[in-house]
Amino acid sequence: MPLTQEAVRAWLQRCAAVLEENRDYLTQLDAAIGDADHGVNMDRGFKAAMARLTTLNAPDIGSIFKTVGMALVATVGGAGGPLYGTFFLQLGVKTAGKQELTPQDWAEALEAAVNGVIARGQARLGDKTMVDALLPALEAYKAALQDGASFVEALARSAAAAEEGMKATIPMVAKKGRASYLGERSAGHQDPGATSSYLILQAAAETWADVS
Amino acid sequence: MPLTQEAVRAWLQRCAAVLEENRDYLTQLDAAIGDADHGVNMDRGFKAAMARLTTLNAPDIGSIFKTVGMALVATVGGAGGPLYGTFFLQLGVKTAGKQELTPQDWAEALEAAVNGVIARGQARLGDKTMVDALLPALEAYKAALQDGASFVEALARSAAAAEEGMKATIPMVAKKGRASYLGERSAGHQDPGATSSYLILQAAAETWADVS
Amino acid sequence: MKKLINNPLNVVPESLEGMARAHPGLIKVHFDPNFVYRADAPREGKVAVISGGGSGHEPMHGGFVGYGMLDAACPGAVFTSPTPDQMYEAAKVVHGGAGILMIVKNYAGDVMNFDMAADLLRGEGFQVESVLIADDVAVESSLYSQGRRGTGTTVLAEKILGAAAEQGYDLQRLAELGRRVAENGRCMGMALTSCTVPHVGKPTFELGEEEMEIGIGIHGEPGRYREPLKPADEIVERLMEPILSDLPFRSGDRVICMVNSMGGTPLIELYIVYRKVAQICEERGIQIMRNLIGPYITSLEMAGTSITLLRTDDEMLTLWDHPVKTPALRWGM
Amino acid sequence: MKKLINNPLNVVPESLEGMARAHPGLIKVHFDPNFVYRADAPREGKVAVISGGGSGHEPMHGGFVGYGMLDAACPGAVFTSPTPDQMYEAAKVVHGGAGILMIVKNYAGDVMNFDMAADLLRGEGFQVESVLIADDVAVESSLYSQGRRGTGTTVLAEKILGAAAEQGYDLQRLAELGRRVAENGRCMGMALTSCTVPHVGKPTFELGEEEMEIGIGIHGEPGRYREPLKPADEIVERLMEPILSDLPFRSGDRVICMVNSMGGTPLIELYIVYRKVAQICEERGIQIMRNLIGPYITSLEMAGTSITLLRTDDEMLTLWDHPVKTPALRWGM
Ligand SMILES: Nc1ncnc2c1ncn2[C@@H]1O[C@H](COP(=O)(O)OP(=O)(O)O)[C@@H](O)[C@H]1O
Ligand SMILES: Nc1ncnc2c1ncn2[C@@H]1O[C@H](COP(=O)(O)OP(=O)(O)O)[C@@H](O)[C@H]1O
Ligand SMILES: [Mg+2]
Ligand SMILES: [Mg+2]
Ligand SMILES: [Mg+2]
Ligand SMILES: [Mg+2]
Repeated sequence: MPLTQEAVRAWLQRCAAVLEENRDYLTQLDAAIGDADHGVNMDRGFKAAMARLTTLNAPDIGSIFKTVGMALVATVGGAGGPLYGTFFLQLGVKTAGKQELTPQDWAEALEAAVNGVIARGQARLGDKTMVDALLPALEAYKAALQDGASFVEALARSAAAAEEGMKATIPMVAKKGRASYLGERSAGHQDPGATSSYLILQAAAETWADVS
Repeated sequence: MPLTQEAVRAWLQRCAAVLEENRDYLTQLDAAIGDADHGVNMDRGFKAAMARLTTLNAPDIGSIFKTVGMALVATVGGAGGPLYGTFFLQLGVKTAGKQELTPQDWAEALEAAVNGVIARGQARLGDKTMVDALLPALEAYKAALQDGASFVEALARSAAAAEEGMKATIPMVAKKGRASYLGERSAGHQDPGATSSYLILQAAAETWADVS
Repeated sequence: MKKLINNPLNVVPESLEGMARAHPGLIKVHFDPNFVYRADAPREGKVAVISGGGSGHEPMHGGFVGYGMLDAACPGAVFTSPTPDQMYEAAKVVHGGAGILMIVKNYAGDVMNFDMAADLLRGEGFQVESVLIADDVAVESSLYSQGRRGTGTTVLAEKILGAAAEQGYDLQRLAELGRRVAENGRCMGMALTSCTVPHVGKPTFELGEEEMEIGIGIHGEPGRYREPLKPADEIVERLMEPILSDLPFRSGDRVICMVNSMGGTPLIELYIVYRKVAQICEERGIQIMRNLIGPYITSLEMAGTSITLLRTDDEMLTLWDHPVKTPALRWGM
Repeated sequence: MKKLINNPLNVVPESLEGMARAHPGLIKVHFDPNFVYRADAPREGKVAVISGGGSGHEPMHGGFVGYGMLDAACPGAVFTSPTPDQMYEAAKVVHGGAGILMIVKNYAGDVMNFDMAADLLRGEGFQVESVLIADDVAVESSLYSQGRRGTGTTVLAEKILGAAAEQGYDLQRLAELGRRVAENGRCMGMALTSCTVPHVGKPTFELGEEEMEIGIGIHGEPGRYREPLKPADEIVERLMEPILSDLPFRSGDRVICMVNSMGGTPLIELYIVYRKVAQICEERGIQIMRNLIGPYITSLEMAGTSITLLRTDDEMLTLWDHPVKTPALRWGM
């Protein structure tokens, strides 16, 4: 069973809830190697996005994602705003006109979203950013589909890869973003953006666990 | 045996030592109801005075006191500077031309000094200032001489009266000086200026304990 | 104690040396006795305006030396009034033949030391007048006490009197104007934290994480009362009420308003304070004609604020707008 | 957390409201999206100079809006880059037909948000150039990293570029000058205490009573290393050495020097810092032609300082001296 508008909204709702729950956690991670605002920013952004969605009579799934992307761009600020804004705007581009998403649709949308983040931020794997969670998650998802895994299974593997990628940022020395100013001192801390990326993908796996 | 130049210098030396020892104590008293500088100021002033005395070839006792008074005026600052400056300048006026001080000389000099402080600062008994130590000390000294007490005994009674006067400042509500801005909140604290006055007069009683 | 200093005993001279190096075109610094004076002193025919007080209140007073404000400032040790020889020597250097106006804050020490200097100067034939600032409404005023402390109005008085002297006011007229400024200014301050006097090395008073001190002076003196920390708007109400009711300020009054940082409170907070001050004035029909917002009369690194209102008239406002060029206050040139 | 604020979430809008009330003749404030702009905008025929960044650095940037400096400033949440719609709307309001120069500090967030705004504006036919400030020598520069943070040089660049725009420089010439300023400025900072982000409510980092953090940014980011507290003169040496050796500055160079308070460090200490900076420059034959000493680019109430040196030439110095009239910087008018 493909994803409906309702399922998409349920995911975004869950993202908002999870980011609210983890607001202080993300902020603490950011305090260690950044500027202590990532949790507050993401929470503010997703609350604003949810407010806009409430009144949105969406013609398609693409416009839901686009609305979220625009809201994040205009309310998150910092690095997270343009990056997650781009992520959701790209999801929106790929899902424009669609009323449902197949597992393959999701692969394409996720690919565009992750590539958008990379294009916007110029980070590579190993730079200790959200890309270290997003890119492995994308690869794992695609590989799972290729292996013939179910949608649910593919989402779960994708979230697990994001988690692994997130943890892998701990020993890394940051090359991009605010943590890079710390040089060697950035090692030993988990990247906040990789963490929020994991939370978002994990939310997808959980929300859509009963889709297939 | 009257006081010689040497005895006068010994007193001043002891004042300097005692004020150094009590620097932090006086400063703490001042911190409670003032601005935390009385000890530091007095210590700086007496050190400067001693430095000037070292090179002073004094023609008389008056010029020793005058030198100390000028040094205090120019280095203590705050309320303490003009008040103790005046105190020693007035001692100097009354002892000008003298090589020795009799008990009666000291009575006259102390009276001029205390009156000088009162004239400069306009404080009355009970205003919670150094006057609350100085004036009782003066009265006790004069009364002791009238009672036929020895010089040493009179000095001791004078110091004891200063101590009592100092302690009596504790419950008082300040009417003059920085502590007065606190209103009722100044009660319950011993006045720093009354304390330094007691230390100075106590130093006299101790230094001159073997005079007679 | 965490400060950017070397030896605690050298704070004042080293800071003065830094000032001298920073502003050679505006001011000079004389050491031993210490005073800051206009680089172009003496100004012939102009009343010399001098002030001074303990150090630790920077930019006051040295930062206000220059065209249109002070001719000289005498800094004492930290929080300790300067000594008479400082004012005496400074006055002799900046005197331009038209007399000397001393702006004195009402502290026993300042008053006595300035008095002694004035006596010395008068004894040598100088004309000396002084203006006493006693504007702190946190202190109950009474005939039988020291009276009120001099705080924020001092800054406004130095600006206005400096401009008047520049415009050629003679000593008498200047002193009268000064008294008018002093009578029309009211100030009250509060602290979120204590300050630490360098040579003492620990905070002058202790405030809990949830406490504040209302009605403090500018020397780390404890205030009138201590109470639980409140939102900024309530704190402003607590400071404004005694200020407004004391003069009292009335609808139609035109004021200069200063929202001052005690040293450690940043501008982002001062504007939140100013917002409420402006709202209150608006409600009461009091017009804020000019304002100053920033650290002007500080207590070392203390966090907190003071609010000063000065009731003005056309003359004071014109003088306020007169050009000024000092290290800390500059406009019109 | 001890601050003069009301609701931590309203710090930025309430502070902006205070600014608007305080300086109606100089600036206006637009809310939602938030930006501060010149009261007399748009200036026909002048390049519009706009900047922005997270709040918490006051007076930067809003305090630098006015004649001879910025046309608009876009404040984000505390320590959070502003969003593209702020720059987009601000640019449309202040645009005078001669293009838009954006002064951007090199933080991933600032760069991306300003880029998005520039894309939007270019898409509507506006000419947009931007100048990137990346002057913080505490950060090792590398082709493979984000590069350096933008810190103190931003203030100097805003003054110089604002003056040049006022004098009629066209967009290309202005952008070239801007890059020259950016290339010739170096800065390094240190903290004695952390700051507390209002909505976080506790210090961003913890420093012991005897510790300091060297090489901090302006967002409460931890620095390059932590070490025992030292006397001011040694701290200045630790900041000056990397600054001087990086460009490198040489004997004969003429510089503008800023000694900046991180927010909680008072002027009396800044002058002690400046004293040593001036001594070091003197020893090396580097001439400090102009200076700024005070809180200009802060990290909320953090105690600490940053030192900025900008190697200048006649053109930059002339532009520096050009009149400026903003809430926080004013001379010549
Ligand atoms: N150039 C970049 N590319 C990808 N991700 C980045 C980049 N720069 C920063 N990030 C991510 O953004 C996160 C920080 O986001 P946030 O705290 O919202 O922004 P800021 O650093 O501006 O305060 C980092 O943990 C990192 O994962
Ligand atoms: N008007 C006055 N007359 C007499 N003594 C005074 C007067 N004002 C202050 N004092 C004394 O001075 C003491 C404080 O001295 P000090 O701390 O040196 O000066 P300041 O108050 O200026 O810091 C007070 O404790 C008080 O005894
Ligand atoms: Mg962050
Ligand atoms: Mg004292
Ligand atoms: Mg004192
Ligand atoms: Mg941020």
